[in-house]
Amino acid sequence: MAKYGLFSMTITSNLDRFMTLAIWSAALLVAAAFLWLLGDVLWHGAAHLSWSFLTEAPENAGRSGGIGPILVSTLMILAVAVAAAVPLGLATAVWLTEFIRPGSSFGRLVGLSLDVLAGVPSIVLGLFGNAFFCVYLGLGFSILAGGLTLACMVLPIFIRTAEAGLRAVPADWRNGAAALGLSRGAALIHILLPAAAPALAAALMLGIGRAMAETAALIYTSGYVDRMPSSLSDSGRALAVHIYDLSMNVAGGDPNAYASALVLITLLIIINSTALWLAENLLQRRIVTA
Amino acid sequence: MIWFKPSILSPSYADARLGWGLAAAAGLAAAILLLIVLLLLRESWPVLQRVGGVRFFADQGWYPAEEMYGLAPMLWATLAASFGAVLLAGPLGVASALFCRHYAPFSVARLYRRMVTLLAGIPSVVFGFWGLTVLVPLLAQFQPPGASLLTGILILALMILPTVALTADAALAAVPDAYLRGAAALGLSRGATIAGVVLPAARGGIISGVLLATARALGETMAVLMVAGNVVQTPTSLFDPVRTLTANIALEMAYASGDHRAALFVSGLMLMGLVIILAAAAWRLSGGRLHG
Amino acid sequence: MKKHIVHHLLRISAAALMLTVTPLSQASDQKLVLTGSSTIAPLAVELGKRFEKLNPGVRVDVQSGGSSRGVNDVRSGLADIGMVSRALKDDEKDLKSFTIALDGVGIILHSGNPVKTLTDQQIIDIYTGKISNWREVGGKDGRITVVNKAGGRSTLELFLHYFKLKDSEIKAHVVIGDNQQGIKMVAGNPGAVGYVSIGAAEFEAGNGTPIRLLSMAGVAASVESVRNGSFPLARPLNLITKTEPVGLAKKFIEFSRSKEVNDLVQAQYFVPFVR
Amino acid sequence: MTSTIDMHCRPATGTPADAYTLGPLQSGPSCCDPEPLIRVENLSLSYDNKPALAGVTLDIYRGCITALIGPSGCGKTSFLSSLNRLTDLIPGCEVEGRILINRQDARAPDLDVQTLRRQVGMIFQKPNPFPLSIRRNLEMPLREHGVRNRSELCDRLERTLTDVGLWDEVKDRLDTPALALSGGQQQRLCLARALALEPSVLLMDEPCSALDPLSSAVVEDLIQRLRGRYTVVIVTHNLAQARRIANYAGFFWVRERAGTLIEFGRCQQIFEEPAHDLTAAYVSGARG
Repeated sequence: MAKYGLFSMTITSNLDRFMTLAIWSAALLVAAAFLWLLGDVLWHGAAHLSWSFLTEAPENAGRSGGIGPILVSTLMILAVAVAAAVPLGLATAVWLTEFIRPGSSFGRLVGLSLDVLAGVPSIVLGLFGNAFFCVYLGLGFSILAGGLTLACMVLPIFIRTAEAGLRAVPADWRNGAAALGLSRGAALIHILLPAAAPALAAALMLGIGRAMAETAALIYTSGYVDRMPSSLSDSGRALAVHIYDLSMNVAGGDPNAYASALVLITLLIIINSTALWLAENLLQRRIVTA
Repeated sequence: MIWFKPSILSPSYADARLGWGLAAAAGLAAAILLLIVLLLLRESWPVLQRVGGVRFFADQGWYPAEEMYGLAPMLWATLAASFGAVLLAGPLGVASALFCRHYAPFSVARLYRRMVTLLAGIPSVVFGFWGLTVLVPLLAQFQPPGASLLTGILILALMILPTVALTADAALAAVPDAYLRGAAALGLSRGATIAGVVLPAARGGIISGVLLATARALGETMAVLMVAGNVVQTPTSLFDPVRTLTANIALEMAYASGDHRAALFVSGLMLMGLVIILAAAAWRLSGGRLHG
Repeated sequence: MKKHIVHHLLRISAAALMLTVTPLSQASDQKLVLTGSSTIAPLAVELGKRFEKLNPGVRVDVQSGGSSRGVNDVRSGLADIGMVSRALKDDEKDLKSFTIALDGVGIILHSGNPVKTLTDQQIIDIYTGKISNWREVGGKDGRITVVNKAGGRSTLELFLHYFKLKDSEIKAHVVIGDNQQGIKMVAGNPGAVGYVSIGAAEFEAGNGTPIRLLSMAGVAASVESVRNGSFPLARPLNLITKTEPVGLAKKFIEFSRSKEVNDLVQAQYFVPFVR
Repeated sequence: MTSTIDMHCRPATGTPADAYTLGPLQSGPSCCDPEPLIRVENLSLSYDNKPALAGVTLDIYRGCITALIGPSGCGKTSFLSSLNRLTDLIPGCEVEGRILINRQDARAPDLDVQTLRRQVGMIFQKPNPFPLSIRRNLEMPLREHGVRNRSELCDRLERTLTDVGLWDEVKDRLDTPALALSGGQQQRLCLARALALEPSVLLMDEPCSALDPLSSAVVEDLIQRLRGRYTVVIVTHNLAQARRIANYAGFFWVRERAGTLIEFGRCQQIFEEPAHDLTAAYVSGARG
């Protein structure tokens, strides 16, 4: 008996040792690839980074000067995308979680089409955005058209993540609210949405992250103009488009492409951390999930 | 004695109105897809009507200027690149998630998770840029031309890895602690617990994460365009340069007109077909959705 | 009918959206839209900036794409001026074209490659796959990686035209979209051969990128030989309009062809147009 | 007069509620209106076409405490939820039969369920205070039901918290999260939250079963004190508790895969002279 036990323990620990080794090496491999990539960008980009790089306009096709107007355009495009995607996305997510019976055919249809939309290649979205927003709606190459195209891209990600967040809110609170005779609207505003807020913030960040990194969908919608935009109807070059143009189309554009990539990554870190901080601090003050 | 007064102003009616409003929003969100498909169909209709759908599969090669519209090699390249990437990123991503949840010390796991989140946010252009200047020359030393299906797969794998890792991480987090305690109480080792309890319990979430990642790989454009070589041919080895459907659109759309342009919209339709098949597969497999 | 109402509603809401976001002050501004060749676009952006400075209240919007897009957009009226990095084709002769600069297309090799020159026939054989090892043209033993441009590019058309090849005859190993991708590809692969814009290649070679321009038909590939017209593979960079340009467009085209922008043209490594 | 005050057999404030409490087993209608406030006739309920409750008919008397006992899964909670139409929220749940509350059809399609639920409060097995502050837990539902007056809100807050014996414990930390309270405090807060809306009926679904014995005793005392002022329907697995507090008792059991009411009557009768063998076996601890 004891012998048998000992025997089986050895087997387990061998399997265990192998799994531990495999998982640690996989994790290290991923970390190494990541550090290599980030190190490369950091090494080449950091030298060109300065305050004036962030504020000045690009000169000489982007080889010199900075990325001031491009940053502004990028943020404006993001703002349009968020402003369009969040209300629509939130409404859809709420409807999918709180208002339809599971298995309702319209709900399934909406869900399926969102899943397909989430998989639509960004280049196809770019074609769509160009044909629909720029040409058909007559918005032309503009920040508005680019932002709306990105909104289409962000929407399914946002909806599905928000949906998961809302579903994770305990049913006890829904029943409690209903038993007090609260309307669904009131329950949503006072309890469900605040309780799901961290998940919603995470959903938003996921969306923004994807939107910010997007090139293919923007080349044909928000365009190529690197001037400081004065309104949403101006064409504005997004940071990712700028990086693409510098590295693929401008001789001697690499140093600034690296620096721009570094700025883009840094921005993403900042947005990510802010979202985490928001979720963890501000919202927790109103909502405590014990 | 009036107890429950039905009234237009009562909250139930407000709720009904809210419900309709939300349903309208959901309908609008769903309509976007319809709009996209209709638009693709409209733009590709002329060439579909003139040369028919079959030739896009049957033609030998893609020479739009010479009226040859064979998309099949690019379809195979797209599939090969995506599934290669998934094959690589799937196990690595799940391993990373397991590392975070069950192997790494808390502080390391936190850091690691932040790193993966960051990796998820790195623009595809940067991946492509890095691949073009670092990975392709490296491979070219051993197996010219360097730009190949393999580099495409590597870059795609790196790009979709965070998607797999983050969704798998969420799926692992959703495995009830009680299962773990139960397994521990039975004296199972960590490896056995993971293989026997944790992974089966998180299977649904992991599968949907992998499918989501597959969709991203199928749709990725810029990074693949920069590293995969863009030669229109059916890949026969990992070192063959290939062109994917997405890269085809991005490379030529700006230079195309007439039937050539319409044929590129057919590429778009074909991609949509792939995505719809994938979504339907996900629907079947996970009994519901592509996203957790 | 119903469809029309929906269309109208969509358009009205779009218009309303535009109104709310467009400051009134812009109503009086003059705007010039340029679209087309990605080769010319960076130059056009710089030209536009200087033009804006000289003419307050004027805005020049440049959208990159390709030469064919320039032609299409000018025809459809989407753009005031098109950018086309080649001579107009026979079926495009209805358009007016104005050369603002010249560019040469040169064959580039990795700088570690000992091959000094290639004859036209050798280049044709390499590009059609008849020669696949550098040994056959006097180099070291090693596979040749043929870098070709993607369909529709003016550079590709010029290259095919000069060597009298068809795109389907070329057996490429790598297909690239833009100049810099070609330069990076050749710089990263000692066995590669490609063709790119001479100005860009000269700049990159001068800045330490390991590439080398080959002379063609005995003429050294350089900005200088393009300037004096001796280099065989050269192309004009054109601005095109639908009809004889008037007003702002005319002013901009004249400005772009004037001597005062020579420094901008040279800064993009093109050869300034000499009248 | 159509005010809901009429529903109570005694004014809400004034004489201490304990005065009307009868001793254990002495259940009698002396404090209660003999007229049933709730009449349930032939109520059946199914989930996805699987019956859960079949043919329940019973009357619930005004101002009394009615206990529903029986083993798990015999439809007691489903029965409770159908009274305030919380069953509407459960997908695939079908209810048949008649429920009259105060002579009005509670299942009428045009009924405003929110007003119904305000009149018929509910306490759940697991305390479910909202993830808000203690104050907002009480005020938010009131505001949603149209009570906006600042002083009135404060007044009700203090009154109901005092009613449930929580005022002294929390008056200094009304703006701290309700979820930081202990389980027993949370349940009393939920009770206060329901009472603040001044309902006529209180449905309680095993309100003590998730609490430790001490908290459980406190909540039980509170329920005792509600007698007379409110009509209480309580589901409990604790037979001793049912015996201690209830005026009437109903015994549920599963028959042919659906829960059904086996016997209903005065508490004393159910526990001491049950008419049915199953009831006798259950209350004596032999079955269930």
